[in-house]
Amino acid sequence: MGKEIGMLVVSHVNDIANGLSKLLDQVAQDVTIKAIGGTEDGEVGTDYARIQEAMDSFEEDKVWAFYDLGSAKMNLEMAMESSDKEVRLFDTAFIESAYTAASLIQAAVGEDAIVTQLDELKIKE
Amino acid sequence: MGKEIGMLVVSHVNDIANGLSKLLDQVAQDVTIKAIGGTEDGEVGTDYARIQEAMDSFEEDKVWAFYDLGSAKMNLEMAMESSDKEVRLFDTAFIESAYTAASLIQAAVGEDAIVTQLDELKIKE
Amino acid sequence: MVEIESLKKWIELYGEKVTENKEHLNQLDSDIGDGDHGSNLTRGAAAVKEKVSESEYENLSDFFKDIGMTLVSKVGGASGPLYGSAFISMAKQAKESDDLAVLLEAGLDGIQKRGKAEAGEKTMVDEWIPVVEALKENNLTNKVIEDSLQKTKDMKATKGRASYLGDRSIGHIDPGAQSSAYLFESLLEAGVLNG
Amino acid sequence: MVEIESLKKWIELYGEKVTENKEHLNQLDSDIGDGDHGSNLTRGAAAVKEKVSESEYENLSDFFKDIGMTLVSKVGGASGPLYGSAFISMAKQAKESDDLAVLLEAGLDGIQKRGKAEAGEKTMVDEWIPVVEALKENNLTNKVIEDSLQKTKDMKATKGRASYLGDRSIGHIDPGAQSSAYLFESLLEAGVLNG
Ligand SMILES: Nc1ncnc2c1ncn2[C@@H]1O[C@H](COP(=O)(O)OP(=O)(O)O)[C@@H](O)[C@H]1O
Ligand SMILES: Nc1ncnc2c1ncn2[C@@H]1O[C@H](COP(=O)(O)OP(=O)(O)O)[C@@H](O)[C@H]1O
Ligand SMILES: [Mg+2]
Ligand SMILES: [Mg+2]
Ligand SMILES: [Mg+2]
Ligand SMILES: [Mg+2]
Repeated sequence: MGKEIGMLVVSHVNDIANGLSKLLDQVAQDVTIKAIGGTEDGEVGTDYARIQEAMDSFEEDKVWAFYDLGSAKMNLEMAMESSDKEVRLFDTAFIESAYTAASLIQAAVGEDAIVTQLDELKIKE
Repeated sequence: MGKEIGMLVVSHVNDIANGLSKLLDQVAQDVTIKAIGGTEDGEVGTDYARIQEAMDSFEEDKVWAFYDLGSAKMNLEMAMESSDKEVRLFDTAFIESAYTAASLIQAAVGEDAIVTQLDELKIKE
Repeated sequence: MVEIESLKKWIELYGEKVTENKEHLNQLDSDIGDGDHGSNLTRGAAAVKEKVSESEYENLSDFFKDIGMTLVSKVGGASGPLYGSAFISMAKQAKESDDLAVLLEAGLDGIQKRGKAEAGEKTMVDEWIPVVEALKENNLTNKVIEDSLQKTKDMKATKGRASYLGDRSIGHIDPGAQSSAYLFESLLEAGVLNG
Repeated sequence: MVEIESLKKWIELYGEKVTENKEHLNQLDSDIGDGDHGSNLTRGAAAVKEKVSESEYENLSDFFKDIGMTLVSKVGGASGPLYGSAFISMAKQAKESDDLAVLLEAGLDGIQKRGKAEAGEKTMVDEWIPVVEALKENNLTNKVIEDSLQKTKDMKATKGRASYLGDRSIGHIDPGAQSSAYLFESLLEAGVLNG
């Protein structure tokens, strides 16, 4: 059973992205979760090309995106501008909000209710 | 040049802990950062023994602790009860607040000023 | 007054129950958490069994302390520090009392001190509170244990991982309450109360 | 009106400058950021050089677009999407104008659209704004470039990584303003304005 919303988590570090995806998979087996971290050559940073590719490769039309630090957000926004997906970007505590979202999407809670709950975790402008 | 405050970051996943430590090292070369993640056998969870050991092994008297999810906090609190260190536990957005703290400790900003800034990232009870 | 031998039996039975019901506990936890409660406790029970079988205990306190420390170290989930704190707290209390109701009340205090959960938050505390009450009044029965367990079903979780689910946590039995029910069923079966 | 050949020269010189000054840019960034600005741009410059040398451009727009997309993909830090957006925005503008002031103003718009920084937030924007102003009035000089750069020193960062430092960001030149200064110095050196 798939879900309507897929999740894209973007970190500056590949290990953080992969680790987060491991944490989320545990509570959200049926949610498609794609994790992108670090630069092309494994350094700390973000990689537009892989973010773009991951975003476009979801089967789901709706993609919820989470990021750690600001420059990941800029890459996400660039990718959003040229993507067909309906992407929603969350300026929330990275790990905690991705965990909350994954649990609630898995539990088939309605979108609005999830967004309300995530709003409490907003910490970035 | 060492700093007065060491940092302990505890995650449910080993990769997240190691990845975070990589992110922090980049901005805080002179801050002692210890990262503990996952259970003894590499599963998702937390490992009291390693947390306790890491906490006690700081040269610094002051240790600032950051965690991802609640059960990591319980282990940290247990460890604090039997530790000689002056440990301060932050109920803040994990990655973002650890990053902020590392930058500011590195820049030798005063403790109170850092705590004030971290308070804005408080999202856990 | 309780005897160490019957307590050993108690802990042994508890370990067997969580191990046999590992998948059931995992299932309950996967409904409202991360699905590892059974695996966590099975790992803990195996470690406790090994630890306890290696040792001769001259007093209750050392026995409880070994159990508590082992659970803290091996369980890996929230239930590790929680059950661990229960037994460590019982170890302290055992220096002053060997009354089971008094001991388990200290255990409950340990859990609440660690996890800060009150009654009604859909945690193991909701199993412990009525059991401790019943023990004090000398009428702990399987019915008390089972009724308290079922009551967690309608509660909304406000502590632990299940609290992320908000209202969606309603309608499921709390896994930690279930494992605590096994703990207290084992207590009855081991005949600790007839001691 | 600008010629593609002189613009190629411009970008080549810029690439050389960031590469030569890689350690200086890293040092500026390590004072108030994560110390990679020089490495980021050097990587980007090498990729741009390769890309541009492989291609024949019939119009400005394609040239700018290739630079922008390459920077976005290769730089890895915030400066990637920022410089990238500048050149992509210039590529769009180049379809309508070949006036350098107009083009660079579009570039600045691209940066601000992407990064949301205004004047005075201690970013590359604080180098771009005065330079674009001067270009419009036909009096861009090395002094304009250098003065704007120095002014970032007393600013407090409120955007980007340096903003985490709050007041501690004061007293340091912004690395992105420094690399932008190289960009505009190269523009003068390449003689684009004498075309
Ligand atoms: N703060 C708390 N207070 C009391 N009990 C709690 C608390 N948090 C969690 N629990 C109990 O722990 C159980 C989950 O344990 P477990 O699955 O082993 O840990 P985790 O949630 O870390 O995976 C819950 O069902 C609940 O009974
Ligand atoms: N929101 C923003 N708007 C404009 N410029 C910015 C913004 N954020 C960062 N910058 C610029 O980017 C520079 C840092 O680039 P770089 O070191 O490559 O990225 P990162 O900070 O991701 O490591 C800063 O010195 C600043 O000039
Ligand atoms: Mg669990
Ligand atoms: Mg768990
Ligand atoms: Mg940088
Ligand atoms: Mg960087």
